Amino acid sequence: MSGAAFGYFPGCSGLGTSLEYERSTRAVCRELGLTLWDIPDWNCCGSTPAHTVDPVLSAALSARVFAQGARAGIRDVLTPCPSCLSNLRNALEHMEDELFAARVEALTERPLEAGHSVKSVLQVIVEDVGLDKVKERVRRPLTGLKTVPYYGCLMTRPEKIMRFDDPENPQSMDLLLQALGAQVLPFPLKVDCCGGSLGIPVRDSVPRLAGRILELAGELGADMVVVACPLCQMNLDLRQGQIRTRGLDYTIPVPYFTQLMAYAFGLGDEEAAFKLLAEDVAPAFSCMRRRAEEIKAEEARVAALAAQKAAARAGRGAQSRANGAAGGEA
Amino acid sequence: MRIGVFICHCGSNIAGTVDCAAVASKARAYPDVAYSTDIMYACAEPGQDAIIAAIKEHLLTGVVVASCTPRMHEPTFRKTVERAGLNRYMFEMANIREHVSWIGKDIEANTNKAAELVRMAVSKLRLNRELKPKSFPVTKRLLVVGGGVAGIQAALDAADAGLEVIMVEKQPTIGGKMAKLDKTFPTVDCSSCILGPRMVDVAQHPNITLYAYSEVDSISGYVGNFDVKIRKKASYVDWSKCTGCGLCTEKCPSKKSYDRFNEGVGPTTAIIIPFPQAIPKKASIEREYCRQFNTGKCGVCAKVCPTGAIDYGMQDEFIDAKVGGIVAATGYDLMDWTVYQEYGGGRYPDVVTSLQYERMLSASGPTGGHIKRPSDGEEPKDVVFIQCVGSRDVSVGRPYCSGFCCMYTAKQAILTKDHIPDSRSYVFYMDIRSPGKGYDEFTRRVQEEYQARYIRGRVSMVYPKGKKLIVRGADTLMGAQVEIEADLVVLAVGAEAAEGAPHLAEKLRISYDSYGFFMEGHPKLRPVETNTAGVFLAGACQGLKDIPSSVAQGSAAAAKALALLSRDMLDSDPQIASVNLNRCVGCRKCIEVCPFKAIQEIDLRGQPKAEVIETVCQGCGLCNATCPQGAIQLSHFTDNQLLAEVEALCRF
Amino acid sequence: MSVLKEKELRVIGFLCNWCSYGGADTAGVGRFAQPTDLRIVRVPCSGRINPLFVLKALLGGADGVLVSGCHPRDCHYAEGNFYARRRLEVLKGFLPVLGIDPRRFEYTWVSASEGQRWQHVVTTFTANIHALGPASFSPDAPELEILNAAAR
Amino acid sequence: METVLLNGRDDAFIRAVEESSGQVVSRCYQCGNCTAGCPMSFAYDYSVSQVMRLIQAGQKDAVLSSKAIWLCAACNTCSQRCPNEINVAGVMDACRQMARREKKFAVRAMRAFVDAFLDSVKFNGRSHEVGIMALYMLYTGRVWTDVELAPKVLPKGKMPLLPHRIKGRSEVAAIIDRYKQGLSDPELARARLAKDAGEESGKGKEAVS
Repeated sequence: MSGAAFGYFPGCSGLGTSLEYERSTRAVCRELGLTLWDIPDWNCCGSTPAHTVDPVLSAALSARVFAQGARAGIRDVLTPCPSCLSNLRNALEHMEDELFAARVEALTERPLEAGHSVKSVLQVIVEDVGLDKVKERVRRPLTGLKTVPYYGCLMTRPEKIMRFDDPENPQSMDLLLQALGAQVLPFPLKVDCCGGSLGIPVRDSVPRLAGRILELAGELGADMVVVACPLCQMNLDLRQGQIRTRGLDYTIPVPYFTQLMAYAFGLGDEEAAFKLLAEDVAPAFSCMRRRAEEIKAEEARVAALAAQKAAARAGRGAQSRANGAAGGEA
Repeated sequence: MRIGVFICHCGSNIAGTVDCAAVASKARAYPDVAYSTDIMYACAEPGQDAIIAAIKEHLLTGVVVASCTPRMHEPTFRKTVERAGLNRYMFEMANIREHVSWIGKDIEANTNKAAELVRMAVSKLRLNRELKPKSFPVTKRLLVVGGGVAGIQAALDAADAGLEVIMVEKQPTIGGKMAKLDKTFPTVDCSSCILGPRMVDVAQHPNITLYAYSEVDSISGYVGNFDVKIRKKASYVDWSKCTGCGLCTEKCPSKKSYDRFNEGVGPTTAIIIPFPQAIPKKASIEREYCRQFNTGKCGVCAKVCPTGAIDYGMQDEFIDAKVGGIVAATGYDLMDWTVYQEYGGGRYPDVVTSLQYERMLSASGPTGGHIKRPSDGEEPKDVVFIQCVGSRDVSVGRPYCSGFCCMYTAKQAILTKDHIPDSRSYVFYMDIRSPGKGYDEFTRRVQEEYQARYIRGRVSMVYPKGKKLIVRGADTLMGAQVEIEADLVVLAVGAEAAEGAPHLAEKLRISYDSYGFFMEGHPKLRPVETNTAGVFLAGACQGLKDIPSSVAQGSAAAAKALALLSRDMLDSDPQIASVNLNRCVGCRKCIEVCPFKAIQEIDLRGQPKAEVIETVCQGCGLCNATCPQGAIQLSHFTDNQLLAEVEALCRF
Repeated sequence: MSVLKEKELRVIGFLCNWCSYGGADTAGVGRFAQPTDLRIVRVPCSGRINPLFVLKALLGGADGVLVSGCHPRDCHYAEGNFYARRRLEVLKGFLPVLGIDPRRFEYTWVSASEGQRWQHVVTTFTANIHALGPASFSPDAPELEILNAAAR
Repeated sequence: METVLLNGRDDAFIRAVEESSGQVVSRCYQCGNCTAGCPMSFAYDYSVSQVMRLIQAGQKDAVLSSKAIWLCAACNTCSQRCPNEINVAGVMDACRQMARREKKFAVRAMRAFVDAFLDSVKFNGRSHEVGIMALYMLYTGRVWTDVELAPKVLPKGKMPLLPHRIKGRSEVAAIIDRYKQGLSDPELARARLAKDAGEESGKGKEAVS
């Protein structure tokens, strides 16, 4: 699937709070041979607030995005942000209904032709590019890094609209991280809600919900919580300090999966952009390196032992008649 | 022809939305109708008497009754006209209840439609001919498929009444699901103490031949004379030599086999005797786990067997049997609950099914009757029971109530307290369904006496945290979200028709519903019969039910089979195909399509012709629709009769 | 036949006794409301249905014909519905030759337990026929005579 | 607690919720799975299943003035796990939209946040976090909201103080304005579709004759 091209919709947070997602996504896509055409003069999809007010308003904002793409000859849209993805998908789905489409057109005043699609960066990498290709590209495997993948609630839900992975126990990021060489711990809260955009109006929500997620990640001994959603990332990383004042007793970095890909692909600091995260990744990486060395030493020990045994067996075979029953196994 | 027409009010069931008098009066204008009236209840004794009186008074030669579905009362009215001296096939029914009055409220449209259905019936009746059944001898032997408690009851009742019985059981032992249970509700008496002796009775009964580890391979024939082929699966142990001593199971080195009988609670060996009270108590080898079969090297069981019963070269064996009737008692299985990813989908060892828990409670089970967490063998203190996992859940395609989970969950909560006095049981339920003798009292006892904490609500999610399982649920009566830190979670997994049930139904030519449960002849009046004569139903295969109901239905099925097989001769259905030899050109097309091999080629003065074997023909009419000459006609459903119905509806 | 003017069209159903007729009964017992247009001819098996019956009905002025049998593999007579499907498939392809809109003929499978499915089938089919409107055939259609001859 | 007079069930309200959400609320059998899984339950006045029950009972006022409908995070956990396949989150959405139309705002902060967000989109064509926060503080008077986060993001360039304005922001503003003028009303759209269909079928008839 190399050489594929998509219209790219970074989403508003890509210009701000998820700058690191944006940079690493572009770098990783380039490395995997995906061409991204920026949708010219794209607008905000309306996010949760527009949807809260009225799905028609939300769909109208999405419809303008698709129309802008269509002007540049773009039909297939790619976005890193699950919230944008959800809005864009919902818009396409709802507009299959004639009446709904007519109501949207009353707002946009330009009709939308059929034939648009939208996918997440994660879905395209896992399903279209394929994990084999990702594996091939790895230069710096993440051996020894203990990760928990956190998908959030929007990536796979609602099932009928997102049509991607298992809505209760998704696997795509698990497999992707394994392809990068990392250890993936089974994480039962991988689709629990982190509080979403309610962090601002309901202050208590994020410490409570994101706190629960971070706490379990810590209990499992993870070095990092790996995410795919800017909103989740903000709640888990940027607000981690707020959560700590409410009882969380450790820190854990929360990078995007694309940042780890950039790192594993051997790309530069600028593109992996770990510096933009609130919580420092350095301790986690030094843990990883220490563990990688332990693993290497262990592997060497096992190999040596196996060689020793093989040699002993060969020797014993030759001497078996002479030695009789003397040979006891080590 | 002089036809009489009777329009039944069925109280207000029909008369409520059909003007019955108007229909009767319209019918008077139909050809050959000599008499027409409306009648309050045609099927009641006064109604039937009125029909007989009218036949005599008006010298009727044919009768149309417009009432309910012929699937209900056609046999009733056929007997009625017979009592008045008419041939039973000089009768037609118009279904103006199920197909008219019950499905629409528009009186004008209903009345018009009812009149037209009567017109169709009259048109067909005008072409009806008198038909006479032939009689044939009956094989006085009963086949019981399935050796659970329902099948055991049916087999013993029939055998006690003197009937020869063949029982076929898929597993290496009979006993079914009941044999896996520790105790039964609402008496909390020991399951194997009640069932065990009945299983022994089956083994020892002179009239019962048991084929365990066997399946019905194929069935042909018809009521009174079914030909059954039974496949005896290779157990790789010669059961005529096996004494059930169990030495082989002790010595078998392959100790990681899946333990089917114990629902996978702990592993077992590749050669097994399912449980100590198994009937027959014989060993069998599970091929997929056996070292001899997988590596070609082992042979331990053959070496230790004192009677030399092990036979690795054994092949499946086929047995042909002739039976007059069949009881299907194939029971149920649990649905695949791993679709519930929110409960771990099978990833968390301490989330178990109710049947697994039953094996843990059982003294003869793999834990010796000690409740232990599968993960670490520790005794759980907080046990959460979740009901309706795969029952009453449209989202997993199981909208029905499994019927017995409320009761066994209550029982398991009681047993939990008995086993671990300082434990706490939590039961998440939606409704408590306990309509049985002593049942509701039982569910009160578990709460009042045994202090089980009943929480009205469903569980959204179960996940491990440290050594505990966090159960996230709701108490809808409090209107609150609740959480429980549990040591063990027991899922009351919903039941479904036994694996392979639809396949057996196809062999038996009986219907099954979309969940694989076999269809009874009539939901109220023919609960153990099927629409295939000679095939009866017992137990959960017909619809989920508990032990007392299964036993009752087992007895009922035996009674029905006995009534059928007590006769020496049966009447054949004369609604079969027959060949007009003048028209037949011997093209053989009918012979090719007949699913029952009921048509043979004969030679008539050097010309090939088709001939119907009357006792074999089932009356489907496939040949009739196939015959290019219209030479072969299905009696009572001839081309002319069906076209007469169509013409009654046509404009031109 | 006297359909109610403006209200009903002529819709004829051929139903096998064991599955679909039972399904229609189940729908009735469940009081699942249905349009009143349909008139049902009961046959032992959908395999009993000669395509000529369907043609006769359509050429005789029926506005729609619905055939319903047991689900595949659930036939009371083992394989009757399988033959029915093959024959009726051919018939559907043949209808346009006679100038009949093939949408006026439909065949489906409904089991005896599927009362709700039957309600859905009848309601949709009747609505489809109403959308097509009354069939336009003259009583002296030459096909009808040929057919009448064939059926005798 | 007040006695609820059940004869007074507001059927029009039930119909409106069902129409707007596309869900059949009578399918809910009150198992409580939605309540059990809802991450925001802790902040609700009525639990999700109680909201569903209130809708079934046609208790319009209680539903539209509840906090719950505003605090739903739209995470879809309830919809995903509903045994009756009800899109519960969609029902909550429908109620919130209805409350907004009826000018019932049980959680003022939510309204302020949504208004701030949409205003930001309207001014710039895109959402601008700093702008949203400023507007939110202005609308709620909660001046110190999340200010402690600023030192973490401002120096990294993750919260540009100036918005990214798009060229077509007047188009976006027009969409929002038209919405506020009520141009997306379903009746208007239905009438227009009927008119179009009329023209179509007119053409069709000519073609046939």
